Amino acid sequence: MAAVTLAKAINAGLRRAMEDDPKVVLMGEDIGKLGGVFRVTDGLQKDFGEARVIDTPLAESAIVGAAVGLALRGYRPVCEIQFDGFVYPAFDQIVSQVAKMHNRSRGAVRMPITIRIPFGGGIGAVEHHSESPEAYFAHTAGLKVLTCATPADAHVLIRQAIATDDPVIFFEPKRRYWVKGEISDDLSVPMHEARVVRPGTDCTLIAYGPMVATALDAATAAEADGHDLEVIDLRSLSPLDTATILASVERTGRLVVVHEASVSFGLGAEIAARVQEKAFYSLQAPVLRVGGFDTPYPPSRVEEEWLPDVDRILDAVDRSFTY
Amino acid sequence: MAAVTLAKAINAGLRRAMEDDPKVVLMGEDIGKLGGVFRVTDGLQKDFGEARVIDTPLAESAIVGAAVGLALRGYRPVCEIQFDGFVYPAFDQIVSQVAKMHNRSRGAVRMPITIRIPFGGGIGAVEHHSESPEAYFAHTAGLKVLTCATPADAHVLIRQAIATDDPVIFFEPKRRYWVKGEISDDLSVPMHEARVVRPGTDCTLIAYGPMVATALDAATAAEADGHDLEVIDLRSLSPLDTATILASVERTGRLVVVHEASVSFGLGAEIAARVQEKAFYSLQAPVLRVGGFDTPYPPSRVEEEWLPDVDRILDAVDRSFTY
Amino acid sequence: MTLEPSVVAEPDLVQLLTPEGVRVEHPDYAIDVHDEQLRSLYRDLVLVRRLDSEATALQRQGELGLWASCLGQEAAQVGAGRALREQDMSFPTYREHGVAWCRGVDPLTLLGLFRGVNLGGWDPADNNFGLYTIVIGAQTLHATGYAMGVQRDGAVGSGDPEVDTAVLAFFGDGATSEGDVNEAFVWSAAANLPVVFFCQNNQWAISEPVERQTRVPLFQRASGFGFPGVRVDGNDVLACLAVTRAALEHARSGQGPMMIEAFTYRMGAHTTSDDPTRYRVSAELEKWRLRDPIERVRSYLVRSTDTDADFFTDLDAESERLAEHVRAGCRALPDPEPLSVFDTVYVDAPVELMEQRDTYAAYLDSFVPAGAS
Amino acid sequence: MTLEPSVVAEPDLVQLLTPEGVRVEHPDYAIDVHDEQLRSLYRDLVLVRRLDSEATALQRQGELGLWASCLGQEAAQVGAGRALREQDMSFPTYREHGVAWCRGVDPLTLLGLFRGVNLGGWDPADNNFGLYTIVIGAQTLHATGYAMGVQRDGAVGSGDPEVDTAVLAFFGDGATSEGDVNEAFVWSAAANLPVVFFCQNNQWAISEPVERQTRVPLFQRASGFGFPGVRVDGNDVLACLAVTRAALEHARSGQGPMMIEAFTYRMGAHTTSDDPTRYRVSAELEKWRLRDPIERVRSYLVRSTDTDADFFTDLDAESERLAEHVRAGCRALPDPEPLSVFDTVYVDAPVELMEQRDTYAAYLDSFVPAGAS
Ligand SMILES: Cc1ncc(C[n+]2csc(CCOP(=O)(O)OP(=O)(O)O)c2C)c(N)n1
Ligand SMILES: Cc1ncc(C[n+]2csc(CCOP(=O)(O)OP(=O)(O)O)c2C)c(N)n1
Ligand SMILES: [Mg+2]
Ligand SMILES: [Mg+2]
Repeated sequence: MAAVTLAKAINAGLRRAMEDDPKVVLMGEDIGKLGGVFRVTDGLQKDFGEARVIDTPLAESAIVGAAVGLALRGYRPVCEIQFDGFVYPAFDQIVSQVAKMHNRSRGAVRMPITIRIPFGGGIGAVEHHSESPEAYFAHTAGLKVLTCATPADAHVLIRQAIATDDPVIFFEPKRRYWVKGEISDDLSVPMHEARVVRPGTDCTLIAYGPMVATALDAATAAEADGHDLEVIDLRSLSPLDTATILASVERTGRLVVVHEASVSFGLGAEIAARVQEKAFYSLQAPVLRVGGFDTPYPPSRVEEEWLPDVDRILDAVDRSFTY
Repeated sequence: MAAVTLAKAINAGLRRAMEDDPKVVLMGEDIGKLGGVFRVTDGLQKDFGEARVIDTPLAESAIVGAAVGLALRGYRPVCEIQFDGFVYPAFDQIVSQVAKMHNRSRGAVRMPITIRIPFGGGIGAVEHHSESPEAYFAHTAGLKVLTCATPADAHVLIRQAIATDDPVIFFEPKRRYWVKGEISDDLSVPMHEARVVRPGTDCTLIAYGPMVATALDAATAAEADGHDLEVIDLRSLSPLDTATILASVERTGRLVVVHEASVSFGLGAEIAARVQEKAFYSLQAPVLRVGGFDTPYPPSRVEEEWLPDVDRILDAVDRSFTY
Repeated sequence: MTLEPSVVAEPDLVQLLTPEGVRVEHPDYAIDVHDEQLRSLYRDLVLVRRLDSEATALQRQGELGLWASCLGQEAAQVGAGRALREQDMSFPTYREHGVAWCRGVDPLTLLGLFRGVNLGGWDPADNNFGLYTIVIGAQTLHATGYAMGVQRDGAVGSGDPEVDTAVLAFFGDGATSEGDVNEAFVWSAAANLPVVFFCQNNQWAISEPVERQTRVPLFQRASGFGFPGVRVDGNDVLACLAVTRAALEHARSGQGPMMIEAFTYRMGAHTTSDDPTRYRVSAELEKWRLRDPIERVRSYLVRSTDTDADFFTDLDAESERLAEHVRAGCRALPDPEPLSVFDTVYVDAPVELMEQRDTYAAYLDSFVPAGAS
Repeated sequence: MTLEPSVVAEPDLVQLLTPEGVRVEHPDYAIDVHDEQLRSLYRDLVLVRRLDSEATALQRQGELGLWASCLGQEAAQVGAGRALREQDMSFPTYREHGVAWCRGVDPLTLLGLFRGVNLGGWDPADNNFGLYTIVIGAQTLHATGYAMGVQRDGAVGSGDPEVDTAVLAFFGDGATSEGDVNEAFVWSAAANLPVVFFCQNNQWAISEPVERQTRVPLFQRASGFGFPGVRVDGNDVLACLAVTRAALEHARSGQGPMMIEAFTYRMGAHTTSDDPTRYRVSAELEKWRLRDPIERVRSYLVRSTDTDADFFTDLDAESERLAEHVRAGCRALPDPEPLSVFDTVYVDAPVELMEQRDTYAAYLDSFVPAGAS
């Protein structure tokens, strides 16, 4: 297949899911004629009609709440939240309904709902358009949380997310929407498996979503210093693929976790907690974290400084080597 | 002073804050004549009038959103969210407005808002009445997050929370509302200081809110096994008093963190991450966590099994000693 | 153009049976009920009240952790419940025991969550009766989404009474203030969905009188969103039946949403945890006692139909049997196993969660005294 | 009683100046404007359009990251803005540049967030003009709370024009679907707050026409909550001024909230990131071009007043100066320092955050070439 952008890879995944299952419906703000502000749903309303690609009222709680009702009627809704910062009005429906309904019914009803959220910064946007709220959802039992870093994964994971009978929060790395790569129909990689995207021996870097490319760049740069870094793309944030993480750290003895979200109480905290518990005797240095600062996302003219970059990752790697 | 219940200690703190500052107003559902479902605001509407103790419409987003407006007009609102599980409809106003407004204005406006939330389980309640959502707020830059475990702290901390010019999410351990203790007017303990509530030498237990009493019970029980446990009550969840934590772990070499919230991505994760980084060479065992399971809060008839208790804490302590 | 809100101080209620038990007619909502149907409605009212009071008693005895009584609201719930067709879907709050009854839900099914042995635990599809929803207003959006599904399934406006389907969403007066409920109004109106919003205005949201939520009658809310609203005497089972039937037919036939405000009164405490003496006066209660939903039907049956004494005696006996069923069944509801908390978190449970379960199982096993296994 | 929503297909707009520039009277909203005042309004309209188009140009040149143009909505904003008294408070969305102008806010103040050098950064108290709010609808609740404060301060219904204060909340047609906006309606009505809800129905919420949000005219929404709603020609600055004045006075005098729907049109893209050709036809644009808010005032001034050519020439010159001020000022807005992100997170910053700052400062310093400090 020809290389496509990450946005297009998701678009193709959505299309395929709609072709395969007539119960799949898309709903969100401006996803119809406009094709979404990032064009991820481009052309889908034209081809599948307004009943299946639904331009909703401007009400996020309603988008998710209506998805719950559609699921109860046997549908498989895929919601688009326009930007990360606009998922909060739907937080109640997600946390108290989507995440808990299956359990409330003791398994009688299923919530095959996918909630797509373009997330992260780095695109020069105004406030609320660059948030990384994934930890809120990872901490919420009953949800599964996925991310993607490449067109190939984006395509497969969105299809797996829609196909699974559990609710999935699907985070799309908005600043990587235009990155190109091949996609394939092979859905055999388990949805919750992390991937070693670069094998290495000296130190492990864990990243996900937009930071995977940055981590890979850091690994390349580290070669110059004679460091062979292993890079893991988590893909699944909840559940975490602890086995893959531990296997790596047991080999390298060092771990740096990278994400855009504020470092405190973020994904890095959970990973550090697990690794120091499960690989206590393998760690030659503490797990170190590189993340956004514990501040609101900054004005865009200073976002490049705020976001983790190659230098800050390497700085952490260097600190790890001092142990 | 005579011993009062924790609920009464907060009530007295609210009363004092209202006497001291005419701009303090209370708002929430059923806080007027009823005095709140836990009677924490008992008698305050009678004494301060309906303009200052406001029975609001049944709309949590509005309660918090209106508090923002009141703050902009120079008021110092104290919101009551009736139960932990009902804060989610207000999540957007809290995360995108309360937490960010001061920064958005580059310091021009202040958000001296206190949001009181009775939290945690153990009272035999129905769904949504036993949640522990503190990690969501601790992960949110711009907020401060406090808890209390004794009437003395409850009284002082609520007054400090109201007095500070930053927004505070104030978690009240609902199953300890009826615990009695003395209160005092001494506000000199810094708001964000953790407290060593039981000194010990062999292993540190960290808890907060409802789990402090359980941790103390565990420490007492451990004496029988010849273990001398130190117990720390965090009090402040954000910011964390890392200094107090580290000082303890550097002495004991072992740490178990206890909370009711689901263990993954909870407070314990952040504490483990910090401690393993900052006290890497002091740890004789990994930081262990005892928390709610990664499931929704269970039906009340099985909540005692789900919640951390003395046995589960001691089990973790024992595991710590195997290292 | 300025639209002044048409504030009607005491707007007419649709009423078909007065508190004194006199049948009256209403121009918009005619109803033709045979005596047999009336007796059947009466039976439902009586049995619902009985199961409700039994549950309250069970709470006092410690068998339930909590109970939210529907005392006083039986007519609203039975009227609405009986208006539903089999294929119609309903979304309750936590107080619609009367609707559950009409849908054929065994009262014991409802007790689980109040006893604390589960969180609901029934299948909404079994009786087209949704799970009890405790977060105020959330279910109105589920009703909206469900109605979208109905619409997409072509089950609206086909003219086939077996096919056309409406959705009935219940909520309280307090709930009308929540964003979710208003978003449900927005969406249902804009998308012309087959949903009927049934608001039981029982005058109180815990301790707050309805004036805290609105300064105009609640049924007027609908007009602002562009669909009809109607206020019905919520203590008149005939009027509730007639109005809900009409509204559901309005929805099924493709005319979009409608709102019903059933004007009634919460005769009991908000729940068994509540103490209403702190916030309301007994005079109000006395006034509403005169409008009792059951008494008026009984008066009518006795005075205006040939219902014989046997009917009432038989019903008393049936009522006793139901009470016994509720009592015995409640006590027999088994406590959940500690490990069951892991069972239904996911359809496809993560490995890590199963490991957490196994670790906990091993921990629990460690308490089994040696030789006891 | 059933309340059928009174659907008015094309409800009258309050209009005082026709698109052709003819003064007309309206029974409810009389206005007495001198020519001088009209010129002053005209001046505002022209300057607002100029600063707006300058900002759009600056975005194209890469000086701003984004701009949300108010093109076509100048009359709604200037009419509303000029109706405010000094003590009145206003809460904008992200598009109320015309209101900001009338409040005396330097346009450069608005540019910071669009340039990305800050997130707003002004003090709402400086001009009684709130911070731009990007989360749709959130500010309507802030207005509600502010109005509660006004009410508690005794600044309503005192009869003293220096004291009585109203709050003006802006939002769009799309925003009417958000829970927050409806909760603001609920609360303001129930508590009789001095707030005016000013909805600029510019027909579009990004790519969604207003029909996605409602099937009845938006001004009708208010009646469902029990307060008056009025639709005004949003391209008629006189009508907007008169109606907003009346509504603010209604609020100040203690009669509670009012809703204004300013019927207007978004002549530009949603923002500079948007491509409206994907979803709307140019015919619509042409139709609205004939209703231009500025042209009609110019026609009236030229035809019906003794406004001389100098006025227009002077205004052109002033407009040029403003443009230059905006251009030069924008380019001069300094980028924030990397460390400034820590400055205003808290009033009383936690030790740990300051440590994070210090660590980062040290890290930054490590890049300074040796000897360069
Ligand atoms: C979102 C939310 N907020 C608060 C509560 C607590 N609460 C439970 S019932 C209730 C009052 C509900 O009043 P109403 O809607 O009139 O229904 P009623 O109980 O009178 O039937 C409140 C505030 C809740 N369950 N959910
Ligand atoms: C809560 C929220 N959801 C989504 C968005 C993205 N968004 C920005 S503007 C907009 C449309 C707003 O339409 P309207 O209220 O009519 O205002 P207008 O832009 O037309 O002035 C949307 C959906 C947002 N800013 N906030
Ligand atoms: Mg009620
Ligand atoms: Mg608009």
